[in-house]
Amino acid sequence: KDSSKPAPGTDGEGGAAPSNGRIKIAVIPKGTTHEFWKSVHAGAVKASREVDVDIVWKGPLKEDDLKAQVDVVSTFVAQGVSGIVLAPLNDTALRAPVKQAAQAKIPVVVFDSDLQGDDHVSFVATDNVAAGKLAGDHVSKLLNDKGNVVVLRYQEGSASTQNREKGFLDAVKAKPGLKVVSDNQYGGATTESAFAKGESLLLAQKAETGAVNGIFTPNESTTFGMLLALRKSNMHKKMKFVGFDASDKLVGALKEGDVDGLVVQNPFNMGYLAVKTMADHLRGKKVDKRIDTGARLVTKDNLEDPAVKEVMQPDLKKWLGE
Amino acid sequence: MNALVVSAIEKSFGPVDVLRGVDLEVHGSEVHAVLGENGAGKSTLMRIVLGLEHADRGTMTVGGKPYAPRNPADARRAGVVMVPQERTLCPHLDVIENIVLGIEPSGPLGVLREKDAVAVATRALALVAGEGRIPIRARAGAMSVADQQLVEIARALAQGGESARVLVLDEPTASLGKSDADRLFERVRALKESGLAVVLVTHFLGDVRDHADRYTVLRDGKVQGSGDPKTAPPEQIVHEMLGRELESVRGEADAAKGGAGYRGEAPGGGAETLLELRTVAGVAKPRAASLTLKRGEILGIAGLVGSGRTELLRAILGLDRVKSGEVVVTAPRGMGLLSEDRGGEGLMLGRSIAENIALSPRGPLFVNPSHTRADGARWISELSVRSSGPDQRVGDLSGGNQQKVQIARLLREDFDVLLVDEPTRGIDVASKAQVLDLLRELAGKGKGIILVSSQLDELVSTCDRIAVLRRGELSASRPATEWDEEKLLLEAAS
Amino acid sequence: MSALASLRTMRRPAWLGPFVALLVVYTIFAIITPEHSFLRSQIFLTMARQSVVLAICALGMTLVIVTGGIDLSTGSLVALTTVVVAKMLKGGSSPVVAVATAVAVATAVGAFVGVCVGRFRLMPFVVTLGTMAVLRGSAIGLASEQKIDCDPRGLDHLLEASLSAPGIWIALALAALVAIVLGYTRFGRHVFAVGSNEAAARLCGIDAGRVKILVYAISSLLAGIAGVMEFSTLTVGDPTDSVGLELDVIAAVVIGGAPLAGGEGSVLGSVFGALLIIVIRTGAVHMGMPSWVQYIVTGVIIFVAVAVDSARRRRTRS
Amino acid sequence: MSALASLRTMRRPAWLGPFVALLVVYTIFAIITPEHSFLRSQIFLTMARQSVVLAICALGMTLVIVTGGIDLSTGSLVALTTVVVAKMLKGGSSPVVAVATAVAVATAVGAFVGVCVGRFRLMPFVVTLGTMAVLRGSAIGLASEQKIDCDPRGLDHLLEASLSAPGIWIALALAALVAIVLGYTRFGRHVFAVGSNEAAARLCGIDAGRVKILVYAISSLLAGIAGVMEFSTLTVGDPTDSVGLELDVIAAVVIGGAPLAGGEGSVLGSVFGALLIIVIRTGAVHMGMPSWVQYIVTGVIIFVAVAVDSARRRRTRS
Ligand SMILES: Nc1ncnc2c1ncn2[C@@H]1O[C@H](COP(=O)(O)OP(=O)(O)OP(=O)(O)O)[C@@H](O)[C@H]1O
Ligand SMILES: Nc1ncnc2c1ncn2[C@@H]1O[C@H](COP(=O)(O)OP(=O)(O)OP(=O)(O)O)[C@@H](O)[C@H]1O
Ligand SMILES: [Mg+2]
Ligand SMILES: [Mg+2]
Repeated sequence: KDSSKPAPGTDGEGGAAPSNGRIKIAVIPKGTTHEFWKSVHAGAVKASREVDVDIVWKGPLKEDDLKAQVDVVSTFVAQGVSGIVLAPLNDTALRAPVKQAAQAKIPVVVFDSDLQGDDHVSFVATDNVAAGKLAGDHVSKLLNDKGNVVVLRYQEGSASTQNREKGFLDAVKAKPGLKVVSDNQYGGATTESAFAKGESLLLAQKAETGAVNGIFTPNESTTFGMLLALRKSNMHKKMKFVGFDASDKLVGALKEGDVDGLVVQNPFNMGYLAVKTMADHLRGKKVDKRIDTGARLVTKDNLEDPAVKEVMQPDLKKWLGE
Repeated sequence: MNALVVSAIEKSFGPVDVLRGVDLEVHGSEVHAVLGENGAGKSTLMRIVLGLEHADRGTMTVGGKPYAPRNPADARRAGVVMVPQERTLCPHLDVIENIVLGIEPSGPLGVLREKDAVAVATRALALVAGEGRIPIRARAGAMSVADQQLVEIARALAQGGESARVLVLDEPTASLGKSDADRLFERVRALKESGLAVVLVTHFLGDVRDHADRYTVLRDGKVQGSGDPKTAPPEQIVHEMLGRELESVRGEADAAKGGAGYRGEAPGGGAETLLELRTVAGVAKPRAASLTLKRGEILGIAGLVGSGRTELLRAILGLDRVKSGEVVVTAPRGMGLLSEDRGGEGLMLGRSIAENIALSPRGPLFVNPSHTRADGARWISELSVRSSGPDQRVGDLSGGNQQKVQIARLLREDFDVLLVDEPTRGIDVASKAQVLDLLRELAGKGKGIILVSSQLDELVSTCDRIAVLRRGELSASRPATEWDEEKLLLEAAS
Repeated sequence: MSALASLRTMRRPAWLGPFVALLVVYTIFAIITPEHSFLRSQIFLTMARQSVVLAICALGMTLVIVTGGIDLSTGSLVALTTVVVAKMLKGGSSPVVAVATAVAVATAVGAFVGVCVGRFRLMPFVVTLGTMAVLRGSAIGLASEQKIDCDPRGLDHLLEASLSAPGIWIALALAALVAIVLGYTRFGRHVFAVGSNEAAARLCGIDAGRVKILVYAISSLLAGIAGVMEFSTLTVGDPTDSVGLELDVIAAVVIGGAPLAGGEGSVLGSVFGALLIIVIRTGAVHMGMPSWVQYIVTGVIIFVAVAVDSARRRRTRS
Repeated sequence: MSALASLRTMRRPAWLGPFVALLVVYTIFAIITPEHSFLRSQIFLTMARQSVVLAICALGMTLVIVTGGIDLSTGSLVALTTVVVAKMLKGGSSPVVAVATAVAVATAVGAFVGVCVGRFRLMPFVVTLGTMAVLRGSAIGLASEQKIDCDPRGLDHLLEASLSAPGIWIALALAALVAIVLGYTRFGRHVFAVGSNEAAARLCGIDAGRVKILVYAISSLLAGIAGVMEFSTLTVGDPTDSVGLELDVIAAVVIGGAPLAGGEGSVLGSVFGALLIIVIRTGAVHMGMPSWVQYIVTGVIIFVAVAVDSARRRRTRS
């Protein structure tokens, strides 16, 4: 498979290509190896087939590397693609390259995280603060509004996860019975670093004595790392654990009851809508400035709902050809 | 029977033809001296014999069998071992570990047998250095050059073991004192009598006369002559080496007679004092050294190996810490040191001749590489450094030519006081005479020179005054006319 | 007199410095953590478990650094190993086959690096810099840019914070083995000789190229085993795992008293170095220090450990 | 005859290898990209812009590596500089004051490292490993674990993909300056001498400690300037920026023909090394290669560049 080639099935069909060649859209995620981005990719491919455009999928070389992303954007601008769909790693730093794109008459649709300024055409994303609040309310409910809560943050300076952390903390702090005993530790970019941090954090907070009642983690790698830490130290099921994002392992853990809830976004839809919006714009249709893709809380109980199922297990194979 | 036969060996490094068809036959039970100017190709030939380099053409046999070593391990299996010219010990390993390197006695799975190693190594050490002369657990890197040299000879003997046929010694006595050298030659005689063939590369014609059975002279990569050193007159050997007469310069041959030695023009009491030491003591050595050095004089320092001569020079220059006493420098143009360890701290082996000569803490802020190169070329011709030009890497020069580069650097700096440590170590007779004359000439121009040398004849013939260093204590200096070699040796060893 | 002299020339063991540093840092943390909770045995076991990957990698890196080399590909190799194990398990292989294959792949990579360094005399820093990129790319490609999810089939029990988990004992056994090889065999002696003065080693008939090939192969084999341990922890094959691990490993070895110039080093020192790094890391989380303070503390302690060690050396020498 | 001999013995300039590698790689990309779009001038300018930070850091690293040292703190220092600039701008300072302060801070850090390496003779690898952690922590702490958002007040125009942006010219001027310092001044001589044989340099009366202090200070000053350029690109102060940049920088210098053992190196070579890395990176994006292919290509090219260079060297010598 080769995810970077123009999406299969787009060649030779239809004659809708504009006179100056086919529409080519660069899609730039924040990284490529999290399952979240896989789903986005699948959604983008689906849209590209539906609206008959070519897409190039290209993340920064290193996961979550701001400078690398700036460079990727400017390289596409220099190359002269038809449009750019971007999940900015920072709401300010990508302003300059996006402005550059605008000057070169290359429209930009921003998705996943917001970007300041108004050089972009549309913003397609989840409301992260609200999503974090969803997790906070669920933890409060599970703990009956009292107990000690721990947050293992993701990474310094990452806006979307910081919004989720903020939403969670706002919700929890609204309940006087809930106490946040640690919220200054960062799990870092990989599962392994999140795991080591989580393990040490649990020990430091004497979680095995029941001193911790609730845990929140704001993305897939921290959630999985924390899950491993809980399992390895035999503390799973002893406290309420709500994470963010989904993967096979996390869904499995949800079924087993090791995780009590996952806030999931709809990455497939996000990728789909972002590319579709861009294509619409390029073809002269009017598009909305803000498009919400929604987030929902998944628990053991609603796991089998068809709506949830579709969000949780989009058919990646069909779109990515794996 | 011929132990080692080398025929028609050719070797070039890039454009430089180093060996141009060399033939050499070494019999069992003989000491065969290989002589020649610096850069004649002696070391290169020996490295080929040991499998460290590979000849472009030519063949060799050992004990009658064809011999083409790919590496030193092959050579050792054929019974050929060598003490190379440059120091090659592992500085982090101790004496024992260095001696048994590559032949470590070991049991199953390569587990070391420490006791056997100690036995093998101490036996070899005792042969070259006598019992207890060298601490067997000292790290090689922390030992003096002389001690390292002895360890290396011991290593060659140990490596050869019982099956050794050929022992190559490339300038083994260049950094040894007289007693160590004597013991070494005693050893060499015993080995020879037991049937070994010894190839001795040296610049000491006296040693050749006393200890070698035959000699072969190399010049410009070709054999120029051979014979019996006991009957061949030294003038003839020198002529074969140089291709010209050694007239104006004093060779080793007549320097020993004290013939052209410089005498009696020591500067008067009125000459300007350049340097004064007042009971200077270093961390270990020297312990109490006082001396004065005046413009235009050469002060010789004699002493046995390990007496602290090098430390004294380093203390004067401020390279080692001075614990007590005072070094008063009144020389307006400062002091420079010629190191005895040219590879270790004397030269930048990886850089060009010109850059080495130009190395200086002073000078204009901006430098011009082409001037540097021109300057280098001038010094190369001035001191007749055998090289392919000022851009050649110093590491690719022969030992003697490296020494000349080091001297050129000092001369270029135009210091008032020169501290020279073993300036003639490893250089050929002609260059040696040239260097000593140069020192004399510099003194004549008003420099002050402190000359450290293990060659007592050199001291007697070159210096104005000589002081003796004995276990860190410096005697008062006396005019050179009052010394001769025996007196110096007696004083140093007493 | 001679006894005294021999005492003075006796070499101070190289691991003493890092050992003292470890003790001091541990004691400080034990004192300042609230209720001395740092002394709990569970903490101890957790730190032991966390050290396993770092320490096993440090064993191999010690050999490499003693020869005067360096290996920047360790982190990528560990990640690749987790991917290979996961991929094989997912493909239905038995855990034994999966582990054996992954370790064999790692060893082959090391042998390749060794040939480049030992036979073709390429600079180890550059060779392994290139290898690092190639291995990272291979891991990501092999895993199709994703974590590989699979049933760990018991491999997850290899390494746990418990005395009964084999991982910690395997690490100890490997450390003992490498220490014996380095200190008491001909091969070990040759490793030191090559690092100390390669020309001298060659002159004595040692095949320096062969020594290096073996050293890099062993080092990568150990990294492969560390990768299996990492998989045991993660239970997934993670191609983005262990980015920058090599710097921690090198830091451990250097703190352990092995200069990068080669010729010196001790297995015990490196193990203490690895433990020191983990103690600092765990202690910092334990104290609830913000992450930026953790960075600073780690940096300062690396610094102080080496400064003190260097001061001690200088004192001993003069 | 003598002219011919001198031609043959004339040393091949060290930058020739990386230059040829750069040409070859560029040509390959130009040929295989669809519609040869790699030849567009805009791409050229974009690559020039992207190279600026790497190249400026490589200038300083060249000095450090020529002295036989290494500096692992470059990435952290660049990140810290962006944070300092952003913080000062946010606090209301003028751009000139902000830049001056940030560069001064960087230089001071370098001088400190230089004192540790030059005066206290600590190993540069370890000193800068510690510094790397401390600086990263300081950057995160200073930025309160956030990216610092501020009005760039024109600093964002410093570096753009246009011929009128001063950034590219500043980089070129700095390269020329450092090349002159290294090749045509007494200080440059001393830098080579210290790296080639420190004992010899000391013996000649060169204050090797002072040379190193200056070298690390200059190198960090340049990293500071690179950090300002990075800020100009990012327009925010990012404490997590440039993780691992130092490895790219070292790779550039080593590809540029400077062995880590010191004593050799050329500014031009390092600049070509930096350009090569950027061309590979841009070309890969251009070709739409997935990131794992990009990793592998980068690794292989590092590898080939150095293997070819080494083969050439060996041929020249014999
Ligand atoms: N690796 C090399 N590359 C280039 N030239 C070399 C190399 N090794 C030796 N040479 C050259 O070969 C010539 C012979 O050197 P060699 O060391 O054999 O001389 P030598 O007779 O031992 O001199 P000395 O008495 O000074 O030790 C010298 O001119 C030297 O510059
Ligand atoms: N770094 C060192 N550590 C310990 N001992 C040393 C060190 N350097 C030298 N020595 C010892 O100090 C003694 C004096 O050595 P030094 O080389 O100064 O003697 P020397 O009189 O100059 O003789 P030569 O120059 O002929 O070797 C030697 O016996 C040596 O063992
Ligand atoms: Mg020689
Ligand atoms: Mg001496």
